Amino acid sequence: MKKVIAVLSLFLVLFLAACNNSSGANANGDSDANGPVEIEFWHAMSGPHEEAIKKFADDFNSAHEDITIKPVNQGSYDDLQQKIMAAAKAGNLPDMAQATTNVIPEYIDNKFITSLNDFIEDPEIGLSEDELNDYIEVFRDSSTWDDTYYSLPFSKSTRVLYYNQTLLEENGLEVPKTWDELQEVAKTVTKDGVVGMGFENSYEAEFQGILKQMGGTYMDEETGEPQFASKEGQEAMTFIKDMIDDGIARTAGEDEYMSNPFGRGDVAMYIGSSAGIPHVDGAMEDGIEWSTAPIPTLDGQAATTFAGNDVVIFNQSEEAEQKAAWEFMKYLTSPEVTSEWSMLSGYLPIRQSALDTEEYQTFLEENPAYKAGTEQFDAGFFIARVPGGDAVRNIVLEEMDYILQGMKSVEEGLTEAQDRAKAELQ
Amino acid sequence: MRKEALSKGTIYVLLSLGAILMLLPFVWMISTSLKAPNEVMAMPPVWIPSEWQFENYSSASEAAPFGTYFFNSIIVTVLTTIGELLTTILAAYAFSRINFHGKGVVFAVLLGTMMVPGEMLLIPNFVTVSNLGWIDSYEGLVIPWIASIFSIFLLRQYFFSVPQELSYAAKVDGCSDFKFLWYVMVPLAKPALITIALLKIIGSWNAFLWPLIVTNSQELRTLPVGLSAFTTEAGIKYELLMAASTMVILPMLLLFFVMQKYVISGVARSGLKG
Amino acid sequence: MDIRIDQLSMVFDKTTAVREMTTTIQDGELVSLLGPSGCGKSTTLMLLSGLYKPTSGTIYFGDKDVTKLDAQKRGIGMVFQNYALYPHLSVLKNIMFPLKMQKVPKKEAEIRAKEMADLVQIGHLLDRKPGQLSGGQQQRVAIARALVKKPNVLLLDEPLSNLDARLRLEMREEIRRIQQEIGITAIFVTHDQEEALSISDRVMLMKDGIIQQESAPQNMYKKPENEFVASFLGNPPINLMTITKSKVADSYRLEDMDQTINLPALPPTELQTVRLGIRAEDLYISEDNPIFHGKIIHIETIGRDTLIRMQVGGITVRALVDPNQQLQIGDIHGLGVHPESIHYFHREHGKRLPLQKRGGMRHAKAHVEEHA
Amino acid sequence: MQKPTWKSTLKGYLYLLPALLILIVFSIYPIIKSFLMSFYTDYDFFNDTVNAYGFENFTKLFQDPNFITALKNTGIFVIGVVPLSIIISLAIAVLLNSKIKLSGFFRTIYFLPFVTSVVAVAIVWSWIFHSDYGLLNYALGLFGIDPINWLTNPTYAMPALIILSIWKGLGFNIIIFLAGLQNIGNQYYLAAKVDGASAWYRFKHITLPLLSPTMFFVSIISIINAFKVFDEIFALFNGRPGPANSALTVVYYVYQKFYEEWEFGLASAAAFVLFIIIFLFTIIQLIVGKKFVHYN
Repeated sequence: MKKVIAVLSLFLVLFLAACNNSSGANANGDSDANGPVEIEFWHAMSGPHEEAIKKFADDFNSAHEDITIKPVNQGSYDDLQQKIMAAAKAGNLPDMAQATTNVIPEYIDNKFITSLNDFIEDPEIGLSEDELNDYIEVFRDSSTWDDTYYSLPFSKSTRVLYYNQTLLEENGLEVPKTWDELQEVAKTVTKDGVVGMGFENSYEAEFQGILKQMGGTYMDEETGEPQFASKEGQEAMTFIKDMIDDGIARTAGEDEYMSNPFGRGDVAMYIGSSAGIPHVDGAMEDGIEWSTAPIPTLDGQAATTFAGNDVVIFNQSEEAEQKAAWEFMKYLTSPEVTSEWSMLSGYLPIRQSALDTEEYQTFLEENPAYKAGTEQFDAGFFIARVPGGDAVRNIVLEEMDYILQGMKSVEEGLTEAQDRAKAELQ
Repeated sequence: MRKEALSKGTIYVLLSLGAILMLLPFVWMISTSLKAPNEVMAMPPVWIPSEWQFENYSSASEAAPFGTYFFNSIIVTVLTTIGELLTTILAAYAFSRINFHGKGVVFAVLLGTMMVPGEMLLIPNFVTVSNLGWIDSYEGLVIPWIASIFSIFLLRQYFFSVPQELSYAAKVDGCSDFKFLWYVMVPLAKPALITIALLKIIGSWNAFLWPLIVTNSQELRTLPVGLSAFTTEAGIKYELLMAASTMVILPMLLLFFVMQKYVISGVARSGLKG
Repeated sequence: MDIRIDQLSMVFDKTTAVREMTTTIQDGELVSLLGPSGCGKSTTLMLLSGLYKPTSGTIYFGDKDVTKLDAQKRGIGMVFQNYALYPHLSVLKNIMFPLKMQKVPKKEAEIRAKEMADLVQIGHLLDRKPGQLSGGQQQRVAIARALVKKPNVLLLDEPLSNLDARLRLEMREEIRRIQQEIGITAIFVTHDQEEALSISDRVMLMKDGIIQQESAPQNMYKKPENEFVASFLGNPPINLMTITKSKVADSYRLEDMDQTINLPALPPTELQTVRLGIRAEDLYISEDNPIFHGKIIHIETIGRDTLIRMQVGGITVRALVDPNQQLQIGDIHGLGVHPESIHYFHREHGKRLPLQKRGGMRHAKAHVEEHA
Repeated sequence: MQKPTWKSTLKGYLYLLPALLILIVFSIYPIIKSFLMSFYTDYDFFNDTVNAYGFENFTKLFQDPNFITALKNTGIFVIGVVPLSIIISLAIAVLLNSKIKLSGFFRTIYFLPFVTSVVAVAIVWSWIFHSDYGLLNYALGLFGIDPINWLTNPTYAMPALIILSIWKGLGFNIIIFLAGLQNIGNQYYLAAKVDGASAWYRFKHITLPLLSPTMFFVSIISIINAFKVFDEIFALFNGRPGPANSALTVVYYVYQKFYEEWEFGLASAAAFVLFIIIFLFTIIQLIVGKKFVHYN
């Protein structure tokens, strides 16, 4: 017994000593002088998306002997953001990470991500003018702050309407194209434990889309001032709330993601991210036909938010590592990879040339579910990127929750949210 | 003899009903973990799966690296437990057998800190661990937890019950202080040490908030943290989620069944002493 | 090995437990440290063992100054009052423990431990745990453990006080036997005079941290060097009284009494008042030549003796008398004593005083006065 | 024992060193630091520099409706969990103490949840609470009760949390009560029986008064633990403080401010308020506990 304890305690000491070395290496990707540069890449992709990222990393690694990419799943986007903040403080940031565009201003402020301009303009490893312009403009814009690139677009999605084709056909219904039609369809199919329409738990994207279709503004593009408590905002919110109160719509609730009840056939339609397609595919029970359609319009007005993530490089890494990370970044956003990524994940291709390839077009023909997302480029919009944008999102979600639960009126809740958001952004 | 208020039979019925309610979640968890997807959501509920799907466990392990989580939980639990035992033994010996200046003050200060809720220490400790560069490392998971005032207090009481003459005898027999501690006190305090170790193992295995905030990478997650992240990763597949929960819960249940005497006496003692 | 103690003092917080003690213990001797509780005998033993470090003074083991040496380096064996056996170890392991600490190879240690176990006659109990043994058996294990490493000195701290009367007797003979068989220097702490007197080569009687007398047991009983020694030893306790010179030459009277007493041996003449001590067993009923008369107030038979208590003036005197004598409560008798059984002590410092031989055998008659 | 010398002092601290080092760095220093941090009004976490101190965190805290909600919810939780848990566990402890066979077996079962991971059992319960497919709603359905949205309706989120917490903590209380019951000498019951007291009378006039120190202790411990609830919420509502903040407690608030919003000063201030509340209960325990001592 005592010998065991003695050995174990020795083990404890040695182990901690060993960890001391390895944890440093583990976090920063420090590499031996002669070994390959190890690049840690943090992301928030799970399931089929994570599989795709692993595949890209493997492909890249076998093509680059001197670089090893190590993708690390950090859970949800919120988790990822928290982990990056913690790691930034502890000085063990990864080399690169996925990041939502509304947290990047904070990274810039705290100076821990690298400006990409030097890499882009580098004659050897940079991007040519044509290449750069091949990145779809709206995404390119969302990656620049004061004309400086701090990120490149990577996983960009838009909202699409998922529908249970089998159910609609049984009821002799068409896929709704307007919100009025959607309400009608939802009313008709809501019976026998099925709810017509579904919203994700974080449905502020839908609120923003409807608000925009109604001609309102969520946040002033120039000043970043929140304006969603307007009359239009209240109407948009009331519209969603009424559907839920009437019982023809529900939120994902404890199912976390709409893909779960939709997959079981408990919900006939729902609006979600185009990147949810592979998840829905996985959750779908046998015998249910389904597909996607563009977001319904209001008075002929189409609008949907672009969401999703860019990739950034952290400046705590050594130069060689940053360079290697840049190589992988280029690879991830190359036309070939982005089109494959799109086909595997439901995210949008971020290069014009990728959209135009015959292979991709054929894919869309064969997999119509993936089509709706790409059809909405013109209707897509980004909301203003401001420091604190993430906090504002949480405030809005919180107040919308109060409204939905009937604890506050629509007007109260939105006004409160707007006031709090303003205070947050000051 | 007077008639009792409740007959033995009634007592058994009441206790059994309660016991069923206590056990039900575990039974339901294991039952769900072995079901095929179509039976998971069946209404009325299916209690015994028509076909036992043991592969749910391997599927869960594929969906998230539960093997790694498991390994981390074991490493962290073993290291914190050994660490705490070592620091506790040494400190309890000093407090019970060595006379030194400032002993009373040091002991009083330590006892005083027991009143402070651990939640209050969370933020400064997080900052300290970050400053030490221990975020996302075994050090960060282990080192803050390898000393416990409560354990020192418990063991010190136990050490006091060892007669002073025994230490004299040992010295005459050729023991240094340290050898006496190691060869005599520690074996004698085995019941107390086992209790301390068990409470630590349970606490360490189930710890959540601290591992949640100090780990970044999947490689360093412990089981509870991995489990809580599992829902976001795989959507909700209840059969897999329950399989994963079973993997987290089962080791402690087994340990408890084997060592329950020590666990319960330890809890009772911790309770009575306050 | 002989032990020399020089000017040894031990001061605890406020009390002085040992006061400038100087003595020598011969090689192979068994010395008892005797005294009432709190007299410093246990502290002395602790100082000898090295478990306590003295405030001042020096201890030599042979020629070596061991004063500053820790217990584990002094080469001593020690037996404790509560045996202090390791409860988690078997008897064999207990005995082997000191050898293990000396890093004696396991095989050899086992052989030596078994030999020692045989010596103390517990060879058949080796696999038991101390908790399964009787007190006497535990005592034997403790002795074996103390002796197994062949110490130079054996220290025994009240080793018999936790045993019942019969076992005590048996064990004290046993300890003596073993000590003599090995020929080890042994120091034995006890508060039991009978034990000390029966077992030791020499007794050191202590009080208040000071050795009152050190001598062979019989000598100490027969010739106590001071009043304390006289009063401490002996059961029933010695009769002590204060006597004062009376106006008549060479005659004394009990203090506060006008009655002169008839002493067969006198104290030094220059002292006006002295303390007189006579053991109960040295008194006998004597109507011819009594020192004083008294009235029997109590008679009690202890085994083969009869103990009587007599009222003599204002004091009570105990005497062990011939049980064949017909005595009754209320009788008045004279008590006699042989001159060599009389002890005189100085009234202030209690030191023994020499007897002064009387010229001739002139015994004055004592007059008893009932109401002194 | 001999007086301390410089040598024994050195030795003492040497033995104490490992524990003391850890405790100073991770228990004592943070207490002070946490107190100081609650006055950081402008703190740069990345460089660990403080630009301004002040009381604003506390004024901000009590103006934040979420903190008020957190305080309120914590209070509701405490009131919901503690009395119920004590009544149930006392009843079970008394039954277990009634000299039946299998008492050890039952005790083991009631204690099981205590040794299991809060996160894991909370996830299991979230499955039981599922509004459409959960076991609980199914069972209620058998009695003709409509399904309840336990986890998505703010009215029921707190009851769900309370049910889970009582289930989880029952075993601990039972063990303590059993220990307390076994300390009551049998002579009281015998005497009462001789006097012809009924079982209920004996419970009321012997068990309850003699158990009162234990009851008091269990109450305080339960209250303190209830104030610290976090893991259950995180796991039950999947990383959110319940629908519409209905399960936002003080510790959850601290977590949000600290780890989600990086407001260290505000989070520390909230933690400090929590400390004060818990400290008050500890003091009550110490004072009243002393009074109770002569009971036994």
